[in-house]
Amino acid sequence: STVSNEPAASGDGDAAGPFTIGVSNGFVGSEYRTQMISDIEDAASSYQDEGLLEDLVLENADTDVNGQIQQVRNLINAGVDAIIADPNSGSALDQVFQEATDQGILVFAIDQAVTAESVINVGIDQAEWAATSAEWLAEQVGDGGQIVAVNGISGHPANEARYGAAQEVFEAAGVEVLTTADGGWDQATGQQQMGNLLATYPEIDGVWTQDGMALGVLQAVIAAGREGEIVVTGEARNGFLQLWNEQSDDFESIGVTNPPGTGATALHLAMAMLQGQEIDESQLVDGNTLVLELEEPVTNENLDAVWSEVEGEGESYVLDSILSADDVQQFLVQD
Amino acid sequence: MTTTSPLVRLSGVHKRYGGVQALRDASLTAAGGEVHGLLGPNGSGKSTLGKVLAGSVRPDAAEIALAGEPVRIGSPRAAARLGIAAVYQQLSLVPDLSVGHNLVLGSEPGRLGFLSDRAAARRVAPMLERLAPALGDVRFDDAVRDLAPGQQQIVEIGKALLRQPRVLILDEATASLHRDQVALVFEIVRELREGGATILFVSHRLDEITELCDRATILRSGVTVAETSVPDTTPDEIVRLMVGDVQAVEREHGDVPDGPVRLRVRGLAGGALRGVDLDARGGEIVGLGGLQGQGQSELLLALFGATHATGEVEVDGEPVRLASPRTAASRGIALVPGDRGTQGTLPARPIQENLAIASIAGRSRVGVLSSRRERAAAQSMVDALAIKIGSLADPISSLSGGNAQKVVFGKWLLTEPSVVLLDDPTKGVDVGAKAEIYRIVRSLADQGATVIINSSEDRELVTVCDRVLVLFEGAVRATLVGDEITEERLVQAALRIGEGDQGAPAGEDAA
Amino acid sequence: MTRVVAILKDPVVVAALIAVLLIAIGGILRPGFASPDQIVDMLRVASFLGIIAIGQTIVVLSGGEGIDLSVGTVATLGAILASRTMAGDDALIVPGVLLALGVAALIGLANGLGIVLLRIPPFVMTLGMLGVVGGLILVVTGGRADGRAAPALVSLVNGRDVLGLPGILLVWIVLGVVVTLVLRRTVFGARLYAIGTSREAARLSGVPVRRVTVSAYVLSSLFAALGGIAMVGYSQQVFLNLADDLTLPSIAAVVIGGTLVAGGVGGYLGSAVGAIVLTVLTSLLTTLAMPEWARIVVQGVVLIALLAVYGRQRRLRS
Amino acid sequence: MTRVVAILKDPVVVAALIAVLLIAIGGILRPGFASPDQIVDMLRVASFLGIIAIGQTIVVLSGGEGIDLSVGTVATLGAILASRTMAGDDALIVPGVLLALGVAALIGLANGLGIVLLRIPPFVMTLGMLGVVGGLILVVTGGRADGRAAPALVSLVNGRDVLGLPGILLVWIVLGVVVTLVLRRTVFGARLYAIGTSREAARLSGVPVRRVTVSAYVLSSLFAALGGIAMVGYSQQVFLNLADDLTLPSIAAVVIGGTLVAGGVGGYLGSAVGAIVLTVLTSLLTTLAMPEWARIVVQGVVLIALLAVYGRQRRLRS
Ligand SMILES: Nc1ncnc2c1ncn2[C@@H]1O[C@H](COP(=O)(O)OP(=O)(O)OP(=O)(O)O)[C@@H](O)[C@H]1O
Ligand SMILES: Nc1ncnc2c1ncn2[C@@H]1O[C@H](COP(=O)(O)OP(=O)(O)OP(=O)(O)O)[C@@H](O)[C@H]1O
Ligand SMILES: [Mg+2]
Ligand SMILES: [Mg+2]
Repeated sequence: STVSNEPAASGDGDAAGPFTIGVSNGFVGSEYRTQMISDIEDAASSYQDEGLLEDLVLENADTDVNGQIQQVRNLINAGVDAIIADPNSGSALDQVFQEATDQGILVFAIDQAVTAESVINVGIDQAEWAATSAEWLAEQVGDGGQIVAVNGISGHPANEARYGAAQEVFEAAGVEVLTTADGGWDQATGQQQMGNLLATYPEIDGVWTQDGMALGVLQAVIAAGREGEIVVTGEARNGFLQLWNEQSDDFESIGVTNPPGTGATALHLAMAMLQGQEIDESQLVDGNTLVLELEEPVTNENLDAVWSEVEGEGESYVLDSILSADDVQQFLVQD
Repeated sequence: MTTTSPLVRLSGVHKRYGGVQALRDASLTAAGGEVHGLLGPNGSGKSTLGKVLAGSVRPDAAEIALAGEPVRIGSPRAAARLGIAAVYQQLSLVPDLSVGHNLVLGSEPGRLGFLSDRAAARRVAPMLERLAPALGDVRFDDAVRDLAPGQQQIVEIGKALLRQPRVLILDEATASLHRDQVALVFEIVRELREGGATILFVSHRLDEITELCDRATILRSGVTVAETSVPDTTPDEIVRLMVGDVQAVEREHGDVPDGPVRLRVRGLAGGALRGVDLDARGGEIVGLGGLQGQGQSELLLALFGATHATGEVEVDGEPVRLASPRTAASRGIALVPGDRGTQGTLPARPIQENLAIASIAGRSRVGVLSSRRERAAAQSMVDALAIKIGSLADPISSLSGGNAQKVVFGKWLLTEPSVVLLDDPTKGVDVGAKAEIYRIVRSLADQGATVIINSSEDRELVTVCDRVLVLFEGAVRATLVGDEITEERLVQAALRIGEGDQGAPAGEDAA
Repeated sequence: MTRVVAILKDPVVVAALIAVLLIAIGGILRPGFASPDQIVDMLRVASFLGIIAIGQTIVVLSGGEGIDLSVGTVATLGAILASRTMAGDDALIVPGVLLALGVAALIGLANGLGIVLLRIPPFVMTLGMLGVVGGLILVVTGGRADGRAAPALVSLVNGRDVLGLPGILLVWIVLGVVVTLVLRRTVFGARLYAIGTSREAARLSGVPVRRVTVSAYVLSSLFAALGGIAMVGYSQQVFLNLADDLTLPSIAAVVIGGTLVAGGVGGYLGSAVGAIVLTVLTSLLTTLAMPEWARIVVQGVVLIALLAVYGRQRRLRS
Repeated sequence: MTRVVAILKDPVVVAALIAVLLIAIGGILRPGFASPDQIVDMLRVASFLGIIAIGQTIVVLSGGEGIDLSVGTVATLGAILASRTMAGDDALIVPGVLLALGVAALIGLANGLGIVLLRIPPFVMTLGMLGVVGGLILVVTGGRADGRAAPALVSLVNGRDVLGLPGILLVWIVLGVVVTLVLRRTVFGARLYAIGTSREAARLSGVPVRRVTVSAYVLSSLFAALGGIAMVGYSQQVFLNLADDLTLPSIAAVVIGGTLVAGGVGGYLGSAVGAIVLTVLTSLLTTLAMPEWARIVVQGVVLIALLAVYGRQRRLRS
């Protein structure tokens, strides 16, 4: 078993359970994270019903890196068997993660990959995610097309990874990026920035943007009455899908899913591994990263079908994807 | 007095503040070993001229020579290096620092940037000892904040003296001092004069000027209008040089009014107050006498609800809650506070607002003001009190002390008060304005108001009061009525009580 | 001549000139920036900040180290409460707005009482309140702010129904005029300036210092909530940190507008112009193609330069 | 008896008691919270904030609405410069630290000169500087902060080599003692308090007000950079917003420690205790299992309550 020296708290023998799983999340001010946590809770409750999971310990707070280190220490002290963390930094938490794995605790990082080798990163490839919408946009505007990009926060690792990948796509496709603006991953700021860009770059054919800013950008484009001529990359979130759905049929966009359910997927993995299964090392990229496949993006092709399915959820609902306990078997060594 | 070559010569001094020409071609020449009076009405530029010499105001133009050497004085630090020290009208003490640290502030003794308390104490000790008669038992480590205003003023003077100046500027340094404290200051000034220093002395107290000064320069509207030898000039002439013809206010006692008691106080205690009883009738001007700091100011503040106090207060037979100045004001009580700068005026606000603020609610309709009515109300006070202003929209900070004080009066007159509390109302006010303020006080009483007045000047009490209550340690210990009120009797009464003689010095006992 | 010079020294005039200058520069560098549509758009965006800055102006004028660091979150909370209540339905606008204003008033009351009764410095009181309101937002939303602005609100902000201008601009102008009148022509205004200049002198003039102070903080929260509601009309959907970032800009707008940080001197017109300057500056920097770091640096430098101009004037005047 | 009461009224003592109380509560609710290891850990974390709060204390004491909103980013910049220079090599610690301090001193100098020469209010000057430094960080790093703390720095912070305690605690204590001596026993200290209480009185007494003010801002940036360097010893790798969030806590620590926001009254001991209280409070709330909203609310309420205690005392004393 990978779990060799199980903490005394979870008791009776090898691979038996019930287990305790800890979650560390260092940012609560977003709908995305809220959905991520509730996905994990939903997944956990079925294990709890089966008696396999004793407790799910949530360390969920707005905090900085130091605070998150504290969170992880708390989880270690609470005697958890596995930790699922959405880390605030790709490297600054390595040491405390190492402490955890040294004690035989399984650690999974979701949403943001970390460099600690003993941690298993689970998630989609952010570069691939960005490239998917960038490729779609490049195809729409064609060679020589002119676009602007509304980014998150310059210098932020997630933004650099995503925009870097998108930039490569645009270069290869001969698409010209006229300028970029920071929207701070904030819908209203994205809307304001797009308004400014529309006035001063009348020649643009398209906009590449990410996450919640897509809705703001689209609203600005609609407000300028140019939704027929400017192509906007979208977002797989209900708020955006609704506005998209309200547009005429020749309006096109794309929404690539960045599933908050990755945490729940990690939980299924954790439960399987705690019960004695081992991860299939050959599937790990860079030694410790498990790359989840992207879902089929939302496009005009499948918009109606997708929308009818998720319409009932709230506006902040993000299209999701959770691998089931059976699905995660593909990453595990099968005897 | 020896005559030497002029130690200080200022000429062609110009200074403009916004629209106000504070000094225009002012000049002053003073010799070493001379006490030189700098005289003039409020706002005539005395302080400004002093500040130019002390480096704290940069003139628009000026020629300054010290002992014949032309100098530029760019900052107080530069002035200090040239041996010029100043006591300003506004205290320049840091309340939270100790007396010792204040005394050496700006010229701290020490090595490599480290303070040496021992060196400082050594430097300060003789000064504290010298000042002890006026300062009392004040130690190096006492916080300045805990000292009485007069003591603070003495410390301020000590701070200037410590620099062993060859030019010392005393700008109304005696305004908040009592006679014994003034005596000590004069003694020290005379010693400095013997040592060859020049002392520039600014005061609105005529007796001080005639007693101390050798020569005097007189300013009016920023212009030097005269230079005169003080011993050779009569006081009346000095006044005339300063303010033109002022009709001196004669002492006039109204007949002791016999109406009903308007203000009745029983057992007022709290802070320095230890049970004050007092009765005052409408139309009566009651003075508060005694040594300084016996609770006179506290009594006025307490009656106005501005400090915590217990006891019974009735106005016209109705009890008053001592809750806040607001409740006091709503019962027709008004206070002209002792510190005009921090308590009386809203410096950056226009004169009109300063006049209006206490009575504003009464002129409003559902909280909305009529600009016409506001202007009219303010203008009525400017006219009634003959306040000299440029425009009602100018900030009150542009007014001279006397005029600012009249604005504070006007603010309360607009509320038509029935009880008027005055705390040192003519401090720093020139002779002319002082006379006008006495007339205002008298006419208030004539219109039926009760006036309670505290003053640092005994002559003021003699001039305006119908009755004086002598306070000691927070209680009324003696009363002087009518012709009993003379400067001698006031001093006697204060001192005899201070020495423990509890017997009534004269007149009736306090109620 | 001197009158012209005097007018040119008025901080409000300086700020307004700077706004015009920025637009002109933008227009030269990027045709389209000075187009009427873009200007209307910038004014629209400035109005949210401008409305929030009304309350901030009042609080700063009230003196006593007055500042309200909670306006951003209160605006967000107001937007969330209003938009969840109206849920895209015009009929529910009024209850939504009233609910938001009611809750905001309570928050402002708590700020004011903490400051006058418990004597907590405003900086810390409103900073603590920022935390408390942040918590409240999570309670109210459960971490998901699903709310939709009613169509009438959206068209008030995004439409151009009033003489070709967005209705929100009219609302802003009306609020600005009313506030200026309140400051200049009411008992409350006179007392606000009085306590801002000298609490002690005001108290001794019979001004109810505490009541006026508390009112200032209540008004601050109310205008913050109004600003938040306007903002949700713009973004149409609410989200968890909609207006959080407007706190520092609201203070900057007040200072740029020439209101003295120490209190007692200034007015709203300046803050409104300040809000416009900040918005135009941000927009201009967005549209110029330059690296993000350069944008940040330029923004900082322009702000400092702007205030240096006033500093020089303060010196000339005193 | 009255002496005991007097001591119990000292804000520093109150804050220290609160810290102990919080630890005790934590120990009861969560055994392990009051363990020596955990306490050492909390002190370690408090030391970064505490070092940054040294400079903030000096600036607040200097009065004139003194505040430094740039300390967080300056700390981050210091950490980035130092760690990129040392790049994991002990031999390069000294150049790294010197570079960081040198740049920080220039930033502080710019702040100070802007405030005294251009008369920009400190709030706005340091806010603008925050933007400028943020831009600088992007320039320096090109968006990727890949510095590494040298091992000696890491063991200074994370090891427990000095009598079983982390070396950084010793550094903090030494800095705290030195700063307290500087405030109480040097000409600079006496003048700092003087200008903080009354600039005018100080100027008239011949205190070089501008020079002292500028020095205060330079010191603030220097200590911010030191705090940032300590922090990178803790996290070992630097990142772009390492210490940005420490600005408001540094101000809160100063205020909790009893230093008057208006300047001139207070000292560093209080700020140090304030930093500990804030850290312990955050740790305690992180440790206790409660919903996030409750945590935020409790934090806000405890802060306000804490300051209310002082408020009451200020009233009693004055
Ligand atoms: N800092 C200032 N700003 C604007 N005006 C000023 C300033 N200082 C003085 N003035 C104006 O300059 C003139 C001269 O003032 P100054 O203080 O020298 O008078 P003064 O003779 O000392 O009066 P007082 O007897 O009241 O002390 C006055 O009109 C005053 O209002
Ligand atoms: N900063 C200032 N701005 C405008 N006027 C000023 C300023 N400082 C002083 N003045 C004016 O200069 C004159 C002298 O000022 P100062 O306050 O020293 O004397 P004062 O009003 O007679 O007070 P006091 O009686 O307490 O000595 C006054 O008219 C005052 O209003
Ligand atoms: Mg004077
Ligand atoms: Mg005077």
